[in-house]
Amino acid sequence: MTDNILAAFDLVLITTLLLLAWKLLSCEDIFTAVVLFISFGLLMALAWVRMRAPDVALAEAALGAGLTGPLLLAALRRMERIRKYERRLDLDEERNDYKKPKKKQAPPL
Amino acid sequence: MTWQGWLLICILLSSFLPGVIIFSLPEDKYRFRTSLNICGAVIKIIFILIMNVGIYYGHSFELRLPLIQGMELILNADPLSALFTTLSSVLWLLTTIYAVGYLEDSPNRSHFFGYFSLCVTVTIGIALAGNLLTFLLFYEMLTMTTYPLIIHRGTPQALRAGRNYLIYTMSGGAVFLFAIVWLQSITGPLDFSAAGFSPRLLDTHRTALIFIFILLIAGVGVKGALVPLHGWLPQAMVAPAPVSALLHAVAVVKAGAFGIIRIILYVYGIDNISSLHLYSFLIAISSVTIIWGSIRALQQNDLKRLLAFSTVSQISYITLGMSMADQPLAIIGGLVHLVHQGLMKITLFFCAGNLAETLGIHKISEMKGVARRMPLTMTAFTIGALGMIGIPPTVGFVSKWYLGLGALALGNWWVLLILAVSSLLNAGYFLPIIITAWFGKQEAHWPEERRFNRFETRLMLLLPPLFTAFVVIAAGIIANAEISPLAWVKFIIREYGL
Amino acid sequence: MLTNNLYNLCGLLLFGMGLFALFACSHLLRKILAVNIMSSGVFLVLIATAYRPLGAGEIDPVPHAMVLTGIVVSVSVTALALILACRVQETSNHSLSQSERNTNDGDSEE
Amino acid sequence: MTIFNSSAWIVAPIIIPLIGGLLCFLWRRDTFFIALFISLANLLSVTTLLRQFLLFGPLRYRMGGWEAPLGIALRLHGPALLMLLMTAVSGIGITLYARGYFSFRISALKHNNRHEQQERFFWPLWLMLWTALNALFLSGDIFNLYVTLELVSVSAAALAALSGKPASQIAAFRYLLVSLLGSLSYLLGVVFVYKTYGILDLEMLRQIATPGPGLQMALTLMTLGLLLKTALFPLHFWLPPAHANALAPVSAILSGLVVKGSFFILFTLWFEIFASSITANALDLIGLLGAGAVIWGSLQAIRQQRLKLLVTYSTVAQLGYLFIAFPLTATENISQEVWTAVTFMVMAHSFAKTAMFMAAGTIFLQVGHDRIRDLAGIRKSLPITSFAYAIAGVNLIGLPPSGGFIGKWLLLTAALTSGQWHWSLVIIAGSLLASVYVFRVVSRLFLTPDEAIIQECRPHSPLQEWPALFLAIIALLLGLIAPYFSLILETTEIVANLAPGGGL
Amino acid sequence: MIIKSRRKNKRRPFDPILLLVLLLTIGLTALLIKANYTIPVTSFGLAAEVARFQPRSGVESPVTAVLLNFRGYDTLLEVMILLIAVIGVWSLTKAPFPQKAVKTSPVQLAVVRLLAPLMCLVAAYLVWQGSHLAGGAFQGGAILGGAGVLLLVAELPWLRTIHSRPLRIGLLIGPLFFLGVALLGIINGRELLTYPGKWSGSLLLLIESTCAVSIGLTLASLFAGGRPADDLIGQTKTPACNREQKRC
Repeated sequence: MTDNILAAFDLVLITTLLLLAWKLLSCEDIFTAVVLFISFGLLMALAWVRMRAPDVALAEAALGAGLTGPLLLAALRRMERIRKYERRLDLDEERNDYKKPKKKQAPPL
Repeated sequence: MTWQGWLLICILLSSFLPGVIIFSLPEDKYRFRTSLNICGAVIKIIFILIMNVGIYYGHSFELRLPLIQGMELILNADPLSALFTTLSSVLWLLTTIYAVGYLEDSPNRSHFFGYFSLCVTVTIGIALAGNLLTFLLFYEMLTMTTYPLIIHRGTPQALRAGRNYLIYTMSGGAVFLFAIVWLQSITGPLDFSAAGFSPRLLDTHRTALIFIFILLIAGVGVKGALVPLHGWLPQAMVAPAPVSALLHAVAVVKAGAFGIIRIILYVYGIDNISSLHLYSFLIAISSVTIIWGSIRALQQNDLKRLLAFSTVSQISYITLGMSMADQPLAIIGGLVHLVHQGLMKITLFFCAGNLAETLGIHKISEMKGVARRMPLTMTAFTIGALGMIGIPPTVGFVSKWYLGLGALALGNWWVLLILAVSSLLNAGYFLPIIITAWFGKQEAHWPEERRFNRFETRLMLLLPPLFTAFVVIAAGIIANAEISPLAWVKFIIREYGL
Repeated sequence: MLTNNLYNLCGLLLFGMGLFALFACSHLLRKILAVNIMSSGVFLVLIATAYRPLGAGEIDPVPHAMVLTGIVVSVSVTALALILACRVQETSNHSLSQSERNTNDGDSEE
Repeated sequence: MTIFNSSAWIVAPIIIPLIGGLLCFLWRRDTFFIALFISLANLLSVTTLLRQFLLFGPLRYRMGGWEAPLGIALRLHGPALLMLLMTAVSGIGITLYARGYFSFRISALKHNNRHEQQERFFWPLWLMLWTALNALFLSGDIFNLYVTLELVSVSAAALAALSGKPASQIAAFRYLLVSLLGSLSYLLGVVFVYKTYGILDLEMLRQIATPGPGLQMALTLMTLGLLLKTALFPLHFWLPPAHANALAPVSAILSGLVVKGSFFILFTLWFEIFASSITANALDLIGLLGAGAVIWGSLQAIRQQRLKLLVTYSTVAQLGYLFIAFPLTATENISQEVWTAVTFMVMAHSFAKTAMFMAAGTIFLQVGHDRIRDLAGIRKSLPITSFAYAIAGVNLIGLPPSGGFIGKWLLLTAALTSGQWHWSLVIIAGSLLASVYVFRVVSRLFLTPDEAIIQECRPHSPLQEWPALFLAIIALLLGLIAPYFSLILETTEIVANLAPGGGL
Repeated sequence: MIIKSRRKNKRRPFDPILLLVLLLTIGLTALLIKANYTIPVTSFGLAAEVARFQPRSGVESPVTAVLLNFRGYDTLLEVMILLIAVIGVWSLTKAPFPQKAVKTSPVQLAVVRLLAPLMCLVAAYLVWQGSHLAGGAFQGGAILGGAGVLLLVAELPWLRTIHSRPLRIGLLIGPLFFLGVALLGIINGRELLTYPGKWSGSLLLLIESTCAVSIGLTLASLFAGGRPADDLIGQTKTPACNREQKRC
């Protein structure tokens, strides 16, 4: 009986994990993706608990979701903020590098 | 390490160290640089003489540096190396003196003389190499050190010549490397002292060995200017005259010819080549080269280009001698021509350089009556040219004589015919020059005349060709004496076991 | 054994998904997310392999320690990558929008 | 009685740069002298290690005193020792050069704050990277290898981004992601190994590894990951921008040392640990990719207009040679030679490429650009640098007596004795192409200068020029000290296992 | 050029390259799954080994024993990775604190005041608990880092004035202590990372605490996203701006 419940739980957990991952990788909005990623991390923590790995679960909750989430959000905010005063245009190690078009440096792939 | 080993190292260092020091000297240290150069050359000659005496009295000069399984660097001086080292070092001394005079006041001399010294070091290294790996080492280094000399003037023409030189020699080097590795994967490590690998291998690897031989000859033939591979040589004439002299008489072309000798006599061995039926191949190549070079020389108006094609033709006499290697007389002819050609050709280049430097003459058509303006130079030139044609008592006659004797002994009429035709062709392009120079009438002003008091040109430019011209005759006259090149070559043949 | 396999499967699928997204997406943040998903997948496979049901014996703690190490590593790398991505965004002169279409960061993984 | 037992020397190459890195981060003043001291101390410890190795043979060290399946073992065998030596010597050169480079930029250019900042962060990152590389070479545990790989990637990516220009940051970002992807792929491979054998120690794995689906998958994954990190064609796409846009000392580090790390792991795994499960087809495939790298990389290098990019693409090409060695190991009795060849090529390339990037960096700083077209006659004002470049180039072409030549010679011998012709042709073609791209630059550098073009630029300090020449000459003379290396390689039990009865 | 084509590709429904990548990844995943199921299930891993040596490790929790003792070397290097990440982040940019002080809302402030100390407590508890139950330096450090993040989010003005040197010392305290203890083993004539038997438990706890502090600081610094304001005194922005104008 408990086995069946556990199996059902496993299935639900796995499906959710996969769906979340799919969603967060394919959704249009990057903010949503980040939020989904945080919830994905929390679910992973759940999965670790299920796998009888409490240490990992704690670390995942604290690090994976608790810290990576804010990191991502902060980065997102930084990316969206256009801070002109901080934009670096003293671009180069080289004195006159900015005279040349930048794109040429990218080699053909 | 024995004193013999140290001597070998000293021989190499005596020009290497001056070279390195010269690189770091500022341009204006003219005196120090010159004295360093000449001291190095003299010391080198002294060392080499000591070595020669040692070799004559049966000391063995060997130095081994094992690298890794199957790879060993060997310096080994046998009579043949002694011949080549002596030739190179003596001619180098003369060329250095000449170059000091020639390049007076031109820019970048420290650079030039640095490479000059390195170049001769490497040539001596080629002469002393005791196995194919060592030979390859110096052979590739020769490319590296001569390239800057060829492009020394920095003109677009020089650059193009340099690029072609690199293309030819690097490809040749790659082919050579490939062939060496292939050969050693069949025969195992090979020393020159073994004088040929075991004939038993012929049964199992016949085709491969034939292929390898062709590749090896092609590899060294690039520097030795065998005919389909000679394209770089006439172009390289844009370099200053001392460099041309160096390329033709002392280092590059000679190194190629020397490589051919090494491969035939010491890597494959006479018997192996004859059982692989490779002599006819060699005869064909050398005959074609001799004739083609002479024909091309006939068509030239530019003096240096003419000399270049004449080198192509003349250097192949050495190959021709090797291609009749089952007859000792022919080998003697080929080997002795290594020295004789060097002496004659360097005389001619010195003289051509003098004409260009003093009067601005580059073309044959501008040479009318030049002998009256520069009699000494033209005397030297005439002696060299007559030697090339093979008129006694010059050294050129001696070489051809032995080659002819060898061909006769073999009953090879074909070769005799080639010799005769090429002598005729040589006469065909040299005699007109001599005649115009001596009996022609000066029609216009010299293109770029410079006057030097007392002599017709700078003393340092004049003495070297006179000396070599003197040797061209002297060595021919005393050919049968104990200390002539011919005697030494006979010594080589005795030591080789023929 | 079924549970192990189930989670293993999930881990591998996550790995594959992340891998594809890493190549397919062009937004830098999304790439970072994709890598994180991939690493989660790998960790899941590792932990799932070590899993034993209650009463079926000791659980091997070594994979747990390995995953802990891995998580810390991936957090540090993520942080560095994020800052780099920010710098790239700041220095490249492009309007910043949430939609992936507008990012022109010159980053492609082919 | 000594205060610590002598086997502790094996951790010295890890601990010493690590302490240095931490101190450089903490102190901020006189960081160069810390770094110099650390690099000398590191060289000393590696030399001591070398002595011990020659006395006692391969060493094994139990971290924390725990035996292998539980604890982590370090192991020192011939190739690892040579890699340590290589890193130690190159490292000293790089440290000296970096000082010259930064001090020139700080003094000569505006915005010196930015350069000061770069130097300030360069030292701790570089020393950490050094730690990571040494740890990688010594590691004897596949999971520990993963950790060291990550350590290398993170510090290398941070270094690559140091220059601060956008191109370098994009490249560094991509570099970081690619390394991460490689590491993850490797980690998944480790997971499969652990699944199959329940063991992480390399020595024990070597004893029990048998061909099977798990191992095959693991090997595939690890190989993919490591190939990505080593930038084997066609997975090299990330390398040129990352290496070309970084600061010159960083490029030297990345090209000279970092790629060798992942290659070292790959080679160890393939030919030492899991040699039994390698199929001939896999070897051929890798060899084919290597040949592709040689040809493609060389052609790209020939096409480049900028010096640094040219040097970078030549890295791609030169890495190809290392992979051509793979199929040559298929014949039993020559695999030792191939090992030796590969070690030589790795070392020679490391020294030469480091020198080359240093020279390119100096030229860049002094002339203000690195367009090959306009570099005519630089020899006049930067003679030492030009010579360094030329000598390094001789190495890349593989002319004797350079280390590259020894490597090529051995590879050619192996190819011809084992009857695998095609590889020898690629090797020859590769050196010809290499001579084209090397001489394209060298002939310009050594042209008689046109007075109009050349401005009088004097290097700021000897540190900018001499380290490059020093390393280039080492690379050139590597061939002459070959016997010592083969001595080291032959005291390796692994090699002895590979080629029974081998030996000089 | 590549970018352009990529953008075009983005709009098109069928991108051949993407399709190829898709197929490749699907193939790889399928292979992986297949291999995963064909691997024979062996008796697993090092559990027995760990259980056997655990009493000598000085801690009760097996994971902590592996992490800090049996495979302590991995952990040592891992701590270094965190540190390198911080150095890398610092080398890239300065911490982006807004120029003007933002007024933090009182509610937020209250939450922070309440939560931050609490989190520190939790962290301490986790570290202590690590020796016998789940928890340890990383988890504790993460919670500490979370507290730091909370402070940073609240944008308290004094955060901006944090100096570089004390911060660096804080960042290094854990790694240095760990390294010091590791070297203790060598000084005692044993291997690196060998703990003296009697004190290993307390030493491990000490390592964990110091590392937790450093890890917390590290994570908070990573979140802050740059070096402290005083890290490079005198860096002005004017030249950059001038350049920008010139360029435009």
